[in-house]
Amino acid sequence: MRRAAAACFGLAIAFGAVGEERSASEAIAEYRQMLEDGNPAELMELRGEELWTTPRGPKNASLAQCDLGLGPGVVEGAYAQLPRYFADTDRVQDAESRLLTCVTTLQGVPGDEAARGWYRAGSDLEALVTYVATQSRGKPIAAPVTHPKESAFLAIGADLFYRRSGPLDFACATCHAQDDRRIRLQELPNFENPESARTSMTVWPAYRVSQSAVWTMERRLIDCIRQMRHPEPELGSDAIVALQVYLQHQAQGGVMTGPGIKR
Amino acid sequence: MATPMKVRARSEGGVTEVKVLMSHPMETGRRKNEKGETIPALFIQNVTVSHQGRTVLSAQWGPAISANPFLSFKFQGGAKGETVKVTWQDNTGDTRSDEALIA
Amino acid sequence: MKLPVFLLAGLLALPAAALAADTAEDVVRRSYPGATPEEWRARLDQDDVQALCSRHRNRPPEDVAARIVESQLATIRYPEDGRLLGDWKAGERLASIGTGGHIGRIQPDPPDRKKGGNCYACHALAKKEVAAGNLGPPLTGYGRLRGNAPDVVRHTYAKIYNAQAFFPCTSMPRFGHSGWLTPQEIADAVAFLLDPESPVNRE
Amino acid sequence: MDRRTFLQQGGGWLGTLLAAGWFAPEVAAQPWNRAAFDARTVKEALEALGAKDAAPGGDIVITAPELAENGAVVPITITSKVPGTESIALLVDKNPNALSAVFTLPAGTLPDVHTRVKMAETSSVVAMVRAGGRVVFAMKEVKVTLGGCGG
Repeated sequence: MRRAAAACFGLAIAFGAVGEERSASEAIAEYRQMLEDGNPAELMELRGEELWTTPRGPKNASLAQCDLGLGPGVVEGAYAQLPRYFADTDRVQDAESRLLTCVTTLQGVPGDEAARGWYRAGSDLEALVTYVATQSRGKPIAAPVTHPKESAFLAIGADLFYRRSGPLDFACATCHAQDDRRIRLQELPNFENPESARTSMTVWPAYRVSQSAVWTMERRLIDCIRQMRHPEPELGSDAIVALQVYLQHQAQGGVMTGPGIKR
Repeated sequence: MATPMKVRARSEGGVTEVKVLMSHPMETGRRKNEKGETIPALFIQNVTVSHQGRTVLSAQWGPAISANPFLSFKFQGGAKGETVKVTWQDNTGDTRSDEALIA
Repeated sequence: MKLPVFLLAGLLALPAAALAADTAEDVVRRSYPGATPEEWRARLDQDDVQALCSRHRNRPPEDVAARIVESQLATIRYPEDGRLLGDWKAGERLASIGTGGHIGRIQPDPPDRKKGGNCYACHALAKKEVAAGNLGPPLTGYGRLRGNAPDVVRHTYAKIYNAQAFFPCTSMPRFGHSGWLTPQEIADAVAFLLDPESPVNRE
Repeated sequence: MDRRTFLQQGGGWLGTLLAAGWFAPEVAAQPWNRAAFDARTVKEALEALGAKDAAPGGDIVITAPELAENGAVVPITITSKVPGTESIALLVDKNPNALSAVFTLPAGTLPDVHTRVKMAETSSVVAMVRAGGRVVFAMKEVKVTLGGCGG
């Protein structure tokens, strides 16, 4: 079988059946299990905590007063209840956009500077989101849908999940709306099925071995949107936040175990 | 590298298990960035682990060790509260040491 | 490519309230400030089929489904030289790569990057390629089961050119209609499926 | 960085002194074995490690996944039951440079090490053990699939 030279994906190496009695997905589950002890995300968490507590920026302030929805400085359990509506910005925000609000308002860092290179391995946002998300481990997902803007974003997020466009007619639903589906050997969560949605949303953000970095949910979604051959939505844009309101709603009640380990 | 290692040491039944997570890109020198420029080799070459000053493991690594390396091994002895120290040094001479108390 | 007028009328008679409040389209409009007019046209604006399938969550009622099939059948174009059975080796390469056509700042493709069919992403084809997806039905032995009489070749070509002409609101891209693959490339894919020499039809 | 060049020129008697751990732990590390890590094949690497006559066999257990979802991080544990194990080397046959790591185990350290390696493609993983002047090795195949959605 010829080895394709495609940068991010090459041909899977043709090989005999993986152990007659075991399927490829069982073998992959065992592989992931072997990695659970010693998840490099713990290193990003350490750095995120340092970024949270260290005074920085023109105002030489830390993020200790940042309100992630449960009150200024409250981090424990906050991630599991995002996205949500924030009165001070009059917007529904997710972890990434809310942290950027705090960096710009509390620390005085200009918006574009705070967001620059956010998608690169080792970015401040990667570390901060990893730290914040780790403090929701063991908490059930409960993104509120009580404020009118939250419920509007739930309906909009659902519409966006099914919104097909582009040369390949792709939408999220193209791959994520049926049970037990796979692209190649890549198992796909089905977000129409709450149980499947929970297995997915409770492990993100996750350390991706193929990237040697933790990917936040926005990084994950924006790369998927790229692979659908759509343009990239803006970091923290309403489309990305509304989509997460829908995904979190589908996964509500799932107990956070992240950051996880992914391909 | 600024980020500290995560060193965990636990003793049980006269044996101490050491687990270490190191923050390091482990670049092979073969990868290209999105502008097509080759990313220079940058990888940990020497690792030394000592317990109360005595070397319990030394290792030499090549660039094939995964990024953000994870290492675990066991040594006989070691009691609660004693020190385990991990030091790495990479091909540019950068080095880092971190310690942990045995739990 | 317009659908019959009466179908379009249905779209315009949305209740006024739905238009006033923030809609998905409003949110899309303001979430892609970096997209160029060309990118809007080719990658974000929806054609009628995309809009209908989105609205009906890919489960169109019978009347809508029938109209989609009818309108999409009319889009199918066959190669000028009439050769619908190309080179199965080229078809195999096409089925195995999913490259091409990515845009954006983070990881765009060079514009001339070969566009792959990525068939293995969703379909089982040659038995020896174990890393195959299951979003689409398995196609192993496709040619062995059907033979390659002219109507089978033509039917297979048409399904790859525009799958919506046969399975309204299917997940499968409309490879020919969108111009993602050329008629010649589709003929190569047909050969990969039907040629007796192709690994799809050999144990 | 003079400290690093000092280490590298420490061959000869200084190398043996260093190996014997005469200095504080940080300096005790042997100079990095460039020849072994630059070697392409397993055979060349073993020769550079002075293990030309390594024999297959020996009670060595390689714990590795049968199928790695991505070659960037492949967890490998090598457990040597060969008495008097002094060092363990980890090699990946099909990698551009076969040698990935060499672990030196002082007395009292269990011959059971775990780390994670990159594998360019499906390949056999080789574990070499040096014990009392003898060198033995074992092999295990690890399949690598470059998963993902096709990019």
